[in-house]
Amino acid sequence: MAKEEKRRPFGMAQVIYTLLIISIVIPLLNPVGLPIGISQTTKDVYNYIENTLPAGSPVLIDLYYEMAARAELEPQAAAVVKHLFEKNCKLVFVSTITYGPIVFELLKSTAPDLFEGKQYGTDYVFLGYIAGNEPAVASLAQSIRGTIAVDNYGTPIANLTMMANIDKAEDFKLVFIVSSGTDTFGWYVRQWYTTHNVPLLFGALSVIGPSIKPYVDAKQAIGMLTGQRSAAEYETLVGRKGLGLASMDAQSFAHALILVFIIIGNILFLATRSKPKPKEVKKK
Amino acid sequence: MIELIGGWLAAVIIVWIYSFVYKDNLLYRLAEHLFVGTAAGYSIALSLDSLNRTAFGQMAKGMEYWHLIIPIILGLTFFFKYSKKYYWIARYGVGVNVAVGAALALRTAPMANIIRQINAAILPLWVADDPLKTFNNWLMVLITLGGLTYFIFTFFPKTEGKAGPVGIVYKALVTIGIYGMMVGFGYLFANTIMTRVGFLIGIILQYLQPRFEATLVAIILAIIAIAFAVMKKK
Amino acid sequence: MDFGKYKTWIALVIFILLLILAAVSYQWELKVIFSGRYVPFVLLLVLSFAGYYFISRATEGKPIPVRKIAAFDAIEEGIARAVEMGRTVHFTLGYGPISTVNAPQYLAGLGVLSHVAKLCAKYGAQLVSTLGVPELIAAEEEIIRDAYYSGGKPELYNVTYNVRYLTDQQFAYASAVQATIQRENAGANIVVGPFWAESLIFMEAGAAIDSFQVAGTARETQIPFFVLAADYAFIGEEIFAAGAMASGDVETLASIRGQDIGKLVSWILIVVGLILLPIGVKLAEYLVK
Amino acid sequence: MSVVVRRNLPQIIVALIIVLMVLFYFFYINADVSKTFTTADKALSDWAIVITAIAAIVGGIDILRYHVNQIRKREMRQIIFSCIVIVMEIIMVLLACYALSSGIAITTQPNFAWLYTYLYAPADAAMYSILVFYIASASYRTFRARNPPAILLLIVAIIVMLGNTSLGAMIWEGFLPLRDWIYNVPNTAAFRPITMGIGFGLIMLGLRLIVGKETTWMGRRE
Repeated sequence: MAKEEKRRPFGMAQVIYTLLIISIVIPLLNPVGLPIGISQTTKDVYNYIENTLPAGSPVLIDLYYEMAARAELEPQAAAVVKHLFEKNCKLVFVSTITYGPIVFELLKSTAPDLFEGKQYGTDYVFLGYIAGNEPAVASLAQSIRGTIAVDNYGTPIANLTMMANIDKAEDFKLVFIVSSGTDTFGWYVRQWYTTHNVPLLFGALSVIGPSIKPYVDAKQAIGMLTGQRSAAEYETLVGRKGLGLASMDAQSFAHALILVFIIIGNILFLATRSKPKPKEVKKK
Repeated sequence: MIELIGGWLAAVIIVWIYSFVYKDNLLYRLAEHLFVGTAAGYSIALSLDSLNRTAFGQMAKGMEYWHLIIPIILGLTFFFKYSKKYYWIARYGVGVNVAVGAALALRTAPMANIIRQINAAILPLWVADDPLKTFNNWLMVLITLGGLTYFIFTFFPKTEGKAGPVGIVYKALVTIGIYGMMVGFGYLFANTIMTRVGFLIGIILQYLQPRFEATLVAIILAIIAIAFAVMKKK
Repeated sequence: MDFGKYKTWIALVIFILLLILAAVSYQWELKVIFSGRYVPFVLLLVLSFAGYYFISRATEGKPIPVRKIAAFDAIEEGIARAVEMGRTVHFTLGYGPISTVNAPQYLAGLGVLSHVAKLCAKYGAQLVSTLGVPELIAAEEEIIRDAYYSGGKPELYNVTYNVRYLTDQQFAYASAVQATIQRENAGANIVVGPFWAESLIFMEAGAAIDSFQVAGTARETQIPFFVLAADYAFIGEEIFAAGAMASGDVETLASIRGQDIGKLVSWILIVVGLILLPIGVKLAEYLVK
Repeated sequence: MSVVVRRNLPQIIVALIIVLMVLFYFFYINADVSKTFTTADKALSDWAIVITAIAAIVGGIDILRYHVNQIRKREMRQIIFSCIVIVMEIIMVLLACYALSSGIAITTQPNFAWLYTYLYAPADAAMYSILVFYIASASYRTFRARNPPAILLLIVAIIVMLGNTSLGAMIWEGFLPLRDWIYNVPNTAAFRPITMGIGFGLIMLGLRLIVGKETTWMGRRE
């Protein structure tokens, strides 16, 4: 067995990590404000909420993302919530994953301006965490009062004024699913759209977007926001500078660095592959 | 005051977890185990919260919810998994849970995952005054059919040697399927970078930058721990 | 038990009766079945019966052929190359509890391991199999022992060397596997199972020592990394077909065949829909009747 | 206890529940029959909500048992870390029970909220974002265009990376619409068979549960 220990020099990977951190910290400290266009997919979502969604309509929002995903999904949620509140929609927040209560409190603390002038119980409610995954989503679709007795803060559902005529899927005009997972979207497509025909809006991580695009293309959802890029675009459309826009410069610098790594790595690879590897021949 | 301590704790924990990429060290292990313990406790707490608001809360509302006694008993059967003799009792609780989940998905999948996708794949292959639309539709149909052909494992024509016309069409479709999927995975790869870089940016903006002094202290301690780990290794 | 033969007939009778019920209800608006749910109901019936037919026929031992899977055939090339250079072969199927939705991917990994172990016996290669799934330790030991003994290389089987349970914590597992790959100087690195962020650490470790890498997972988000980092990559569901074929798990192959029927039916429906469209017949409207 | 009660009865109950719930979904028959179907269907989903919650509690206890065993193994360094896990877990659960007993919502209990805001949330965020470092180093050392499919993957990835950020906008403003085209046409068609595959997988899993061929949920001991 080849004895010489072929250890990669200690510094190589660690140098790359440090370069990555630098490429992100510098633009964060002094933002350059590089221009970003608005893609059609985001405009379609904006136009649906602006023109098709009637004012004051009840909207369910499922916060299904863990804390790491806040960077991509919190700005999306904040921008859309701002837009919905401007049309004074009645927002019913819920979470079918344990992180829900954390990210809801963090959303309220990082974007307090959204909830100014909005009354808990008449403009928005938070139903809290409901275990069960797809069965929980199915039960909620049939009846909220039949599934849980109190909201996240212990208030009976009947005492929440806005919930008077909101109980089952048909009472909602839109369901906004903000999830860092993949299955959540499938649950709502099967239990809310297929079974009760309620329009869905997806808020997904960039990495998840491509694999749930078939649902959007088959009109099972009215549209989708994909990661920090869509968040930045939506923030521009609703005029609220948030984490999405603040991250775009750093994203560009980091992407440039990784692009350089990929290109150099592959050039070296093609160079070595064209001439035979002397090391290989010697060892045998 | 509480927020200050909290801010420091958050920044220190994050730096020590990141120190793992440089070298596995004691401070990383400390941060990781603090995380594992809190996470386990949190999931139990939230399960109690959910139980309180769904099972007990509903049963307090009236007799028509008393059927929820049954799932509580079924859930308690999970505890039998620890016993050598009565481990099989847990199968009743697990079984009901698995069955309900499977049934909800299996009965709606034909429409949601299959028929709606078939309908979306049936596109006009000739759009009179729109050559781009025609090209797009041809591309979508070919890649979808190619992908479907690629994922059929136990029905396939003879392709080695002298492949008949069916073999040639099959090979063409499979190739289109492969390269179509490579476009999809290329998009997925680029978006993975967007997401993962976004996570790091979010952490720097929300936790490390506001508590810059704590971050510096944590970095220094991490460097010491890494040096200690490297020396111990020699 | 000849009762088995009747079971398929009974299933066929139930299947036909339900089809007739659906047709009658649809024709005379009897409302037996929800409107808009006829076609899914029929599709579910067809797939269930096809799956049931193949599963019950599977036990009669009729082999189910599986198409050529490039990544699966490349494993032999990788192991032969590793032995030629006097290097070991490394395999891993991931970490984590088995009782989750990812259980089928762990079992596919076990299937590929049985193939790898048989090839290691054939070429006389030293196999190092790392894992982070406590429930599968016994199964791995059994697979590797059987492979080496039936391959006539009992001296190569040493349980503490061949099977290494590291830990079920994600990153501790990843760094332990990285150290193992580099310390054992693995000439071939085969990685098949459910993977998350840690998969890149395995790929980097293998690439750093120019080992021949074959990787596969059904978790889509990891597939691009495997395509770019490994010499050959399984794509999505391929690991299930490869695992079942390698371990001779006829029942899984039968249910894969049932799913293939579904894909064939969809394929035909799309093509029929495409043909009918220009002559003014919208198949899509009939499917949601 | 006979094998019927140990193995067959649970499998029969599973098969029965699946067949019943499929029946509830597809069959209307008449108004009040359909009404009883939906109430029974809703009850079963509510049962799953309760059972999943209790199962998660058992999961938490498994972690406690694992670390108690680690302590019993007497390996000095591991004992400290296992003690940390046990202490943190018990603190969180005690706070939750205290909140429940004093009748306020668990997530609003001040100390509980402090722990998850400043310890659990940042730690979870850091753990999930470690991958970015490995992507960066792999971009240089491991991601290679080894074969034609990988070449196409890399070319598309580079186009989309440019389209996703301002880099593209600076070089050529066509990158964004090109990225949208890739997203709407080839990417959608590429993932359609995979989405359908999920559907077929769910159906076959359900069938195997009904005929009793799927047994991983029963645990391995016989």
